[in-house]
Amino acid sequence: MIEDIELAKNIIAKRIAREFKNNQLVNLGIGLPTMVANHIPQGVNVILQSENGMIGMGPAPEPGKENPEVTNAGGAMVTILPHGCYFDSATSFALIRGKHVEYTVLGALEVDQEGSLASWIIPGKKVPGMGGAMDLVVGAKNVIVSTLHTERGKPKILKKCRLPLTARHVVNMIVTELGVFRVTPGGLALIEINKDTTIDEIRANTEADFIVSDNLKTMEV
Amino acid sequence: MIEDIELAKNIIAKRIAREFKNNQLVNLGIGLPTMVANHIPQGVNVILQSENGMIGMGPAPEPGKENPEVTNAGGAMVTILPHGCYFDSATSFALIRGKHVEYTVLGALEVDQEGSLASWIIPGKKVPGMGGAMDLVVGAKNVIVSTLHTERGKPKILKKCRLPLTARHVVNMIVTELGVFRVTPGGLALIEINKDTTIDEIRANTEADFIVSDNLKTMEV
Amino acid sequence: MFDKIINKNDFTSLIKDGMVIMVGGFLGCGTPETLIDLVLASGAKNLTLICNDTSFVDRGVGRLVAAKQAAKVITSHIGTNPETGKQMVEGTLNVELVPQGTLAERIRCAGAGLGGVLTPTGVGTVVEEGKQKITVDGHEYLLELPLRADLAIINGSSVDKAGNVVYNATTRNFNPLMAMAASVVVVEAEKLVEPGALMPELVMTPGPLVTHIFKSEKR
Amino acid sequence: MFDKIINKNDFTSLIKDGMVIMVGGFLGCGTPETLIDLVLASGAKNLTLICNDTSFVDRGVGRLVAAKQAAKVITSHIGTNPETGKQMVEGTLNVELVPQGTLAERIRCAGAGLGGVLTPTGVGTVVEEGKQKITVDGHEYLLELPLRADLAIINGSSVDKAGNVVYNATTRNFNPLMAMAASVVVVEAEKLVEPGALMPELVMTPGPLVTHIFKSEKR
Repeated sequence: MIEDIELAKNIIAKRIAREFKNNQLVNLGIGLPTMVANHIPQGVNVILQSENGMIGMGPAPEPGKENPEVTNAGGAMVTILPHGCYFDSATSFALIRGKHVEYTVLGALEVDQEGSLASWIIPGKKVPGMGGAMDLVVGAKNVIVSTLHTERGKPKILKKCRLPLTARHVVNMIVTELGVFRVTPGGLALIEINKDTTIDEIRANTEADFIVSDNLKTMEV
Repeated sequence: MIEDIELAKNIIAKRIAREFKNNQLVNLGIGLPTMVANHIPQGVNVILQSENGMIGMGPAPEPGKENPEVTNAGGAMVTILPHGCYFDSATSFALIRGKHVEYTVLGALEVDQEGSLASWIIPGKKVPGMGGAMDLVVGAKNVIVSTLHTERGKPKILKKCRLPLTARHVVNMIVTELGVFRVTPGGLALIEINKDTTIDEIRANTEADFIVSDNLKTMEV
Repeated sequence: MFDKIINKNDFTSLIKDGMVIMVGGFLGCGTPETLIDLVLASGAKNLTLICNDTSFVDRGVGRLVAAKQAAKVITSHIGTNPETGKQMVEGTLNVELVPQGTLAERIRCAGAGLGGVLTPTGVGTVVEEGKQKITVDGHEYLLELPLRADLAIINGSSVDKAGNVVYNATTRNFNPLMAMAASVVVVEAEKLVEPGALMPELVMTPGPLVTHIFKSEKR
Repeated sequence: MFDKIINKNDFTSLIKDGMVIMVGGFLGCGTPETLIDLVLASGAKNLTLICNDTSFVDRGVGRLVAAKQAAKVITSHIGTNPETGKQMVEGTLNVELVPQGTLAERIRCAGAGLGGVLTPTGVGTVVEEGKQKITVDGHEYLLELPLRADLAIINGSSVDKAGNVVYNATTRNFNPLMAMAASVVVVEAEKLVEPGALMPELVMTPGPLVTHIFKSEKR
């Protein structure tokens, strides 16, 4: 296992960043997914969408250059790049729902071998609300769940989600610090593995059934 | 009868123009309804909507100042007034269907005592299409039909439209050169009469049943 | 000529107990803070608030929740305002959670005179409860219905006296949608200009949609 | 970096017999005339055209009708182009007339990933034939379905190399809607500029929607 959580998160973010191609429109969720932006390879021009109303989102502003009218979906002040533009919430979700966003990357409370995920409510305990997540996972062309492999020792990749769903059968890929899974019509397939773990360790920490790809690769991070 | 068609049209346009109040958003159809704009009383600021994508439409440009990027729904070059703005067709019809337009004024092939109208097709003869008319009459708060009282001697205000409808039960007011009718839940009521005609002459030239308002007024034009 | 500018008293007289109010903004960005000050000062109770999120306890629409002036909130996210969750658990606040894109479309439907819209969002989740499901071309959709309000309070970066509104950057969010979906629309103008001063292509909310203009007192 | 600019041959190679093409414009205003020249020159047949109107025989999309390249037109108005009516009467052209607001919403639905929309427009008329009627709150609506295309050709007043499009005045009309509803989107750029040269609030079509940019040869 990888005990250092910050290291684990960086492994995940780095791996996901390698997935994008030039000029793709990508939406990164709050938290771990936001870190993906820091690892996009040089020469790959990824266009970031922020569902509150912009594409071409740039990094945080330099001190003294903050503009409270330019914020991201987490409410933080950001910048806009030369190729960016602004729009209202209806247009923003038309882009999202209408399959114009190539990738959405988001976290999950639970994700399962059928590609369903739960990310917005723990009944009786925590109810942040779904925000834009339900639209994003239904609308984006590719849905990547970024998650630590376990939480307090418990697996996050389940046979079937137990919490209320964000959406069913929508996840294409799950990236953890231990490996990369693809959701296929036949079930979950482990396609990449971190060099610092083993298939047995992954099995021991995964509730879901999965096959190991014939073409299993080492996770490049 | 008023034999001079130009005079008749001017009577109609003048009367309709008196209907508007300050700051109302109004859509004028092509042809006779467009003439209404020339008769709006001084001091009344009517905001004209053109369904191809503008409000605050002004008059035709002065010679030499034409801009082919500023056109009206008839394809003619126009101008924009200082309070105007532009929008796309979805927004334009959101304004129209969403009851944000106070009055729509349009012509008709037939109009009837139930407030239905036909204006977009003569099967087998002429099929221009409905354009924006179906949305306008369903969406505007008030629908005024502007029409010559007869065409080639035949009444245009019928008991029931025979041509395919533009919409049913939507017309609020019918203005001809002979008088003004209101469509009420009880049927058609003649509320104003041109000083140069008589109720008998109107009855002779109207197929529809109508009552004469107790409060019948002379049409001010 | 347009006569749309109102003062504090005029605005306060519009606020009634139990009314449905849409409030523009996204986590406080593009929110009419001065108008919210006045709703707070009015002490109006049992409000239904329609808003993207409930912002923060000390900012934007979240302040109305914190002041316990709302009986109901229709929104997509409450995670940044602990008061919303607390009152929900205590049973004093009814929270209807709506996916953000669905919230936008439901408000748009009301403004655009549409009877509803079919969305794939929420199918197979608790969001579908009580809703009609319609299958088109083999795909299941939820029929989502229009959402309208008695009053919309929105924020405009630049507003002309005819009511045309320009929104800077990401302050746009729900403001132009809400400006179409309420019986009375009040815009808080950060900058108030004469008609003709705004580029007509930049205007996102046409003047006739705006009932009243209030000059912002934001710092 | 964005690599979206194409030449005449590139564009011509996109055109196939029988394809569904959306064409922006309103009675010729805001129409990509050079791209239409190229569709004419390609000689492609049996096209389905989706357009607000069929313009005039010698202008805009109307030229494709006059050249008999269309098998079907989905549009709201054909009155300004006698060729459309003539071919319809002769039975060589299938004309589907759609109310203008419904046409806009159907295209928007396709672009926005919506399964359909309920509109009051057309209830009680021939437009309702073959359509599902749904009653909401005691009001009848027609369920109108999405309309998408293989290719959209649109006209941009100013376009940056990232594909962001600004439309001047009334050239906007159906262009931004169509830019969301087709598999391939080609914009005819009247003015081509570098990224950063357009005000980001003025952009109506975000760059990623545009597959290719063609520099206009309009006079």
